[in-house]
Amino acid sequence: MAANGNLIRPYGSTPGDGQVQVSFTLPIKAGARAREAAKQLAGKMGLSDVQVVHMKDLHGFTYFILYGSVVHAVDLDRIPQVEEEELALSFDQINGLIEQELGRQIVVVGACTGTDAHTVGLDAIMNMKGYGGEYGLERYPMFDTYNLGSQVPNEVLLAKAREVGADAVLVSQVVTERNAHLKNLTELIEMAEAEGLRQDLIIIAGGPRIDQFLATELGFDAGFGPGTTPRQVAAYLAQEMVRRL
Amino acid sequence: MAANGNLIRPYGSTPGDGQVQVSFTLPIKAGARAREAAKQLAGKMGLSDVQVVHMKDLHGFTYFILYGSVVHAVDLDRIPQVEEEELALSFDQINGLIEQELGRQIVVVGACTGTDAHTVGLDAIMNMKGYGGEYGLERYPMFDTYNLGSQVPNEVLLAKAREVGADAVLVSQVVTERNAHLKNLTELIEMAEAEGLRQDLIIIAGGPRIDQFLATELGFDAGFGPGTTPRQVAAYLAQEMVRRL
Amino acid sequence: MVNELLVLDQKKVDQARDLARAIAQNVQREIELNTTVSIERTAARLYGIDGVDRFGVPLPNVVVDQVLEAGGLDRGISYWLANAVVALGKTPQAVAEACGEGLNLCSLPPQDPEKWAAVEREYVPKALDAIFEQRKKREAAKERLGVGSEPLKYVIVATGNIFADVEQAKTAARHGADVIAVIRTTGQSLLDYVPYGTTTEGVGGTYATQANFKVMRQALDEVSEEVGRYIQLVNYCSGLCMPEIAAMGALERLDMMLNDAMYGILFRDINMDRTFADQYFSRMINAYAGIIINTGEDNYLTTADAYEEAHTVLASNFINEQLGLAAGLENWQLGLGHAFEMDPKLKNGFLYEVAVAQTIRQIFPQAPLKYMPPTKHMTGDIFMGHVQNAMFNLASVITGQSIHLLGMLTEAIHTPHVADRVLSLENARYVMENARDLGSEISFKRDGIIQKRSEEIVDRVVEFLQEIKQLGLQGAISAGYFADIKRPRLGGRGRDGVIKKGLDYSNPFLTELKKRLGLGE
Amino acid sequence: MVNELLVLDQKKVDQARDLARAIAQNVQREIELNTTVSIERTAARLYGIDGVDRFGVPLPNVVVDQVLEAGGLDRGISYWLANAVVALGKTPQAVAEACGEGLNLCSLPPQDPEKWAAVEREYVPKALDAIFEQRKKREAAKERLGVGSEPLKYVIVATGNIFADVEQAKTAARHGADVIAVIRTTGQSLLDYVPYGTTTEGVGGTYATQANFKVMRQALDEVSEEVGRYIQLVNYCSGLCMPEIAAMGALERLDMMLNDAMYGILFRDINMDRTFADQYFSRMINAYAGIIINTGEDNYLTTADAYEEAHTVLASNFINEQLGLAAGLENWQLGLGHAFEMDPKLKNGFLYEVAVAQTIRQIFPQAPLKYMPPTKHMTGDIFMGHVQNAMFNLASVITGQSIHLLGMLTEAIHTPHVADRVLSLENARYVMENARDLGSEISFKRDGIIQKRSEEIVDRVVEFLQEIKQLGLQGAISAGYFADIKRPRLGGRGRDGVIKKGLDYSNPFLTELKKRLGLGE
Ligand code: B12
Ligand code: B12
Ligand SMILES: Cc1ncc(COP(=O)(O)O)c(C=O)c1O
Ligand SMILES: Cc1ncc(COP(=O)(O)O)c(C=O)c1O
Repeated sequence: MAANGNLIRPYGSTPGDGQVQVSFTLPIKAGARAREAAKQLAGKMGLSDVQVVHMKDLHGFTYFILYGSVVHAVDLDRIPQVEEEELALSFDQINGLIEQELGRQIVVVGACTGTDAHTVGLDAIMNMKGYGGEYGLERYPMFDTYNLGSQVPNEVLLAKAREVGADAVLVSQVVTERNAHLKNLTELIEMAEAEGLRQDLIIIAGGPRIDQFLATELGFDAGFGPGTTPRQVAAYLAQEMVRRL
Repeated sequence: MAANGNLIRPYGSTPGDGQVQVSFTLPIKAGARAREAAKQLAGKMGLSDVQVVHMKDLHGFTYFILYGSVVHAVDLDRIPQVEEEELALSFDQINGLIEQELGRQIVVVGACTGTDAHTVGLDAIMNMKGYGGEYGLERYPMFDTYNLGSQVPNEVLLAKAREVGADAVLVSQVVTERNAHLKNLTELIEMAEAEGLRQDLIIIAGGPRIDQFLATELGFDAGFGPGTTPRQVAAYLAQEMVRRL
Repeated sequence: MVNELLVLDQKKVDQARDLARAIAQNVQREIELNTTVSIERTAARLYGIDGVDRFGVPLPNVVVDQVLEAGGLDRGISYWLANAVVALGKTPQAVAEACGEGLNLCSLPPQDPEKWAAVEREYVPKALDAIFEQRKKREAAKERLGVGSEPLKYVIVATGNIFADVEQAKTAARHGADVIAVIRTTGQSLLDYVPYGTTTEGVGGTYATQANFKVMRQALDEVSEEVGRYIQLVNYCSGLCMPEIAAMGALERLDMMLNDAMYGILFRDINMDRTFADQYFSRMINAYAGIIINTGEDNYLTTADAYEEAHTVLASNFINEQLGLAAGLENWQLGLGHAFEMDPKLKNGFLYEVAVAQTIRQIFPQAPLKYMPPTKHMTGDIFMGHVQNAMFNLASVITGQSIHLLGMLTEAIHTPHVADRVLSLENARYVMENARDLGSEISFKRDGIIQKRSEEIVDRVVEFLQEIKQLGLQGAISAGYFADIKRPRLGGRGRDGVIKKGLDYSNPFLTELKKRLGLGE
Repeated sequence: MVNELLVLDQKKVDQARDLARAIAQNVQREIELNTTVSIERTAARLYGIDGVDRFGVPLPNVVVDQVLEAGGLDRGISYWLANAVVALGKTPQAVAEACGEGLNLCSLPPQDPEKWAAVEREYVPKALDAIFEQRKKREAAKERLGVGSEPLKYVIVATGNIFADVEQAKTAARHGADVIAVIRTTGQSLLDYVPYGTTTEGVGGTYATQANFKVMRQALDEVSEEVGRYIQLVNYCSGLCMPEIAAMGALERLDMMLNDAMYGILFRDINMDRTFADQYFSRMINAYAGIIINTGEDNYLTTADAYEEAHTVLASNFINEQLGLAAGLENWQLGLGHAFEMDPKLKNGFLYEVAVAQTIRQIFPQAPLKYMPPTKHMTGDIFMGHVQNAMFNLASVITGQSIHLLGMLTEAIHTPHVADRVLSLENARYVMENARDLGSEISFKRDGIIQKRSEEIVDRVVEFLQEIKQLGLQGAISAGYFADIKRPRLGGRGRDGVIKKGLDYSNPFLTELKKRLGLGE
């Protein structure tokens, strides 16, 4: 796909053509200069052969859509290998694994922290009903679950974890405006460390803008993004618990 | 809008927030590493706070949609001033101006050059019927027009211009795949220069991917993009002819 | 006006409406027993009390809290204020400011009843007249400029900064928006006070304050002139301060208010007695101010499945209608809500959706129905999202909805960027103009999927309302009848702000509103 | 199968069809008088002649051109080839190769008529049997795997490089495409020869060559197995080499062909006698190969207005139908074309569009109608474009179209990128599944906009066909009846490739095809 072994570039029509689509609004009224400003910005982003395909005046602002060929490439060798996905274990296999290897339930406490009131995602993972046709953790005989619901302060979550002797803490963060999620997540890890709880807990985060890289960077054990199924989380927790034996 | 006088940055929700939307396809299968690759590419484009909001597996390729805040800004002072638009003259004013100042018709020859067969745009400018509710040049008493139609070689166009003693040459280029338009346009100017015709002619180009900056860079007198009306072209030609008196 | 695309069994519709009326009457009886801190703060505001004390506490809270603490609130704040006005010879505002400095209303000696009654007779009509002035002003502006054609294009602004909101709102209006809603910052609904002044910090929305209302209304008045269309302004008359916001909105000439009889109970875990009392008084104010309310049934479908739970939306519409009418709202003010939340993967989902939207349309022919866009099934695929919104736009124009909240292609990503809104407006304009008269062109087969689905929902709603009537609305809510959420009668936030009215309780604003609205005692 | 949403005046429809039949018969009479260089090259190809000479000239051109030059083509190439086969004792391919080296067919002595007739009797059935083999193979594969449900999702690939096209086509199939069209490079239609071998350089499309056909068919056969759906392949049986491409496509098992009786005349300025003759023979081949043709009426609307000129599309459909039937095509092979090109700014444009699409659907109930997407009104606003395509998808599913060429959001920008196609496929899947049975749910009001518009078009088409019949089709085309373009009878490209048949003319392939197709002399 790319001349140089592990360098990859975007692909539209022919390998390595670098085609990307970009849109943005600039605070300038539409016209020839505005179009040129958009092209220059695109140039700074590394686009060549820039085509401004749409320019719409928004009264003092201008909205642009453009296409171009980006000069940058990404070196796949510089992207750390991650376990792309846990071994796909079934409901029964997961319960079996826990029973055999741990011989007891895994205790998990979950919450939407800070001011976040979006419980649907966490409920999808934790509650009976589950998600995408798969049962939630609550339904697994080998999980003991506590779902604290919405707008839970980090300290309350950690206190509950301590109270019930949790093995794992599950945090959901959906609101990302003004980086609310980063603040809440960072605070949690700092608190857990300060309270000396960090190493005894598997702490994982989930939400539409969370991923493995972001989560580990913030000090979490794992991160789960959009479309996560409860079984993926259950499989991860079971295997991570076994790894930690 | 921007801290520094003439620097502007994209705007989504709050001034200067730098928000841009980007989409592209990478030749790698979807997953955590692919997402990270997309983020890194966005990083190289100058995006910070990158959110990969959509990742779709295309079997070996992955399509991404992402948002981020671009660090680049554009300095408006570095964008040459262009006459944003000719004085908006009416049909009658244009004819009047030509009659008064030149005292004769302006002779124009137009063509879709090279292998381009997209005549609709040129017809919109040149033919009676016109475009967007405005008459085409043919309808102006003070224009004498020759529309050579589609797939006209550059030499044929120039020969005709010489034959009829044209004041202006109008070229349309719609197909841009493999930069076909750039080749055709460059060739035309080179030929006109070689034949010593260049300075006696107003040579203008039009088409969906043409603009003033590109056209002048290629050695044209002006360039007209999407949505151009015949009256804009007529006004330009009339005024440019007067300027050249 | 309304196209009769479906054949409805009018007997069943009447039956459902009768059931809802009975349900509402039962609730209404209990409403009359209580007042709340927010109702009393509203009275204080209507006396003209505004501003904050030196700790930043809003003066309406200052006066009401001290009376509550002193155990005097069961008489109503009006008495205490009027009494103080007489005792101190000051305006209510000056009295409140004094309270901010330490004055305690309950420690003032009781004055001649004639005198404080006279104070009430002075201030109450003045406040209500001011509200009515705004109503007349709105009506004149609407008359003069028009309001756009239905479905009205309604967009939200939510930058967190009122001044940035203004820019976004103006741009939207210039590109075809008819209605602008300023979304509230995360969690404001749970504050038991209304913040003061203009604000620039909010997450996911902007504080609802009277100053912000004024800033935005003025900006929209300007842009209304510019675009030649009266641009309507919306905010949230919801949460713990529901009636106060009604008063603020009435005074600042808001045009619509999110205002639901049950939303706070279900989705914000606010105590039900509190909510029922608050919604009643707030709706009287909205009614008198000529404001159109928007009910919140769309919220049921953000957690529940739109196909399975369609009948709960309709049932709630019936209940909101009856509680609204009981508070003096007229049919043209009842922006009953529903939403296009059908799973896009469902085969024939569009047909099922049209069935519900059209059923609601025909059942409430005079109501300015508010139709909410896809949200739950929107993903980061903005291209697909834009198409989902197109189908929503189409459903809306076919079924003749009134207030159409535009879906944003970036729904799953961020509160709208300036261009998102314009893209959505263009989407709506294209689809709605392109299929403008489709609804009057077609009819549905008598034995078809759409007609059958409609019949099924009407049947289910009758059953459902029967059960609710049996349990009482409070009982049904406790039992999880709506949105799968159980809210016990005695639970929920703001319960200590509910006060049983004393025998000497009076709220002259409420009394006067009843009179002016023609509501019997 | 077809929903009768409209009430058509069957008498008028019959009248239009009768007029078209008469028009076609007049053309047909003239067709029989001529042969063309491309028809003769096709005969050469069916003899198995392929490859190029050392100057790169395709051998079918080599043999035909030399006979043309020698003035012998009015006898038909078959005679000359068969004669040479007998004279030299070589295969036709070896004969052609020898021609490439300098041999002149016309200089060979005439052989015993019995002998060269025997050569024809050997090669002609062999070629046609090979075509029929492919047809059976296709039918078996369709039977075994199915072909997807209508409207079939048809996408184009156009990278210019056949190997890149293969990647793009496979990805499309894996994401729901049922039909893949490989677009031809700019200007190939005006080449009077078919390029040879696999190719990787093309602008806006990929050369149509037999080798490219084979590469793509094989790739699609593989992916058909993978996705469990027989993926159909399309190319252009159009331009100066129309019948040759028919032969190539038949042999390489293409499944559909763009193939129109008038497109080349109008849009490529090809001489009309040339085109009429070529289309006849090419269609016989397509007919026998079981290939579905796609006619090109959509092209009228890229220059003319879709509202004003709707009746010309329908008129052309009628004419294409009759000329198609005359060439042995069956109704299920007539993929008559039309397009969603209504100006998006037109109020109720969707209603007018549905009126036309449904009218055509009901008039040609057995034809696998090909519905083309918005192109002309697509702009660089890819978001709006995606919505225009959504409305097109909806119109298609409501009116039960058969072959649905997916619109691309980037139509105004570039030939589709790999992701564009997937976005479009997802758009179509969502809209079509979501409104799957809408067409069988609704009916149109008798006095409504849609019904009236349909009646207007049928009326106009009858008038229009009457005028055309008067003028003769050739006269009407000369007079600018279609697409506002005037093409004089004696003008246009490729006219010197039209040869009046001599008295001793024979084309045994055509004769045998007539027999096998059951077409009377
Ligand atoms: C439903 C909804 C609501 C409902 C929430 C109901 C409820 N009980 O949850 C209501 C109506 C109450 C609501 C309110 C608000 N919302 Co809201 N809401 C949404 C909506 C439409 C869908 C969210 C959802 O349910 N997704 C479905 C679930 C299943 O997906 P998910 O959360 O991604 O979860 C999956 C994964 O991420 C993962 N996951 C998630 N959590 C976890 C945790 C763990 C441990 C693991 C392992 C995995 C995991 O697994 C899940 C299953 O795959 C989104 C828009 C959208 N389409 O995404 C806006 C959205 C999230 N809301 C938004 C906003 C701004 C608000 C408000 C602040 C608006 C306001 N000013 O009033 C309020 C306030 C709420 C608050 N205090 O937080 C914004 C957030 C913007 C941003 N980027 O910050 C969005 C994006 C809408 C928008 N464009 O403005 N909202
Ligand atoms: C109509 C059309 C056709 C028609 C053309 C009919 C005709 N007589 O013109 C037909 C069907 C024949 C056709 C064929 C092809 N087309 Co075409 N076609 C289009 C389409 C749908 C619309 C173009 C159009 O008419 N626009 C309307 C006019 C009014 O706009 P305009 O050209 O921009 O003109 C305005 C301005 O630009 C300006 N202007 C233009 N010229 C000039 C000149 C002067 C002097 C001035 C002052 C101003 C000016 O003023 C005009 C009025 O405002 C576009 C897609 C699209 N929606 O844009 C594809 C498109 C242009 N075609 C395309 C292609 C690839 C082809 C083919 C090569 C496909 C094929 N392989 O067969 C062929 C070959 C044609 C050839 N040899 O050039 C591609 C080009 C891709 C690219 N970027 O290179 C496009 C973008 C479609 C696509 N996405 O694949 N096409
Ligand atoms: C009636 C009503 N009130 C309030 C809200 C949300 O606002 P808040 O979070 O401020 O209660 C909604 C949301 O849709 C609503 O429908
Ligand atoms: C019947 C037919 N042939 C051919 C073409 C275009 O191809 P070309 O430019 O190769 O003639 C079209 C285009 O839509 C068509 O409809």
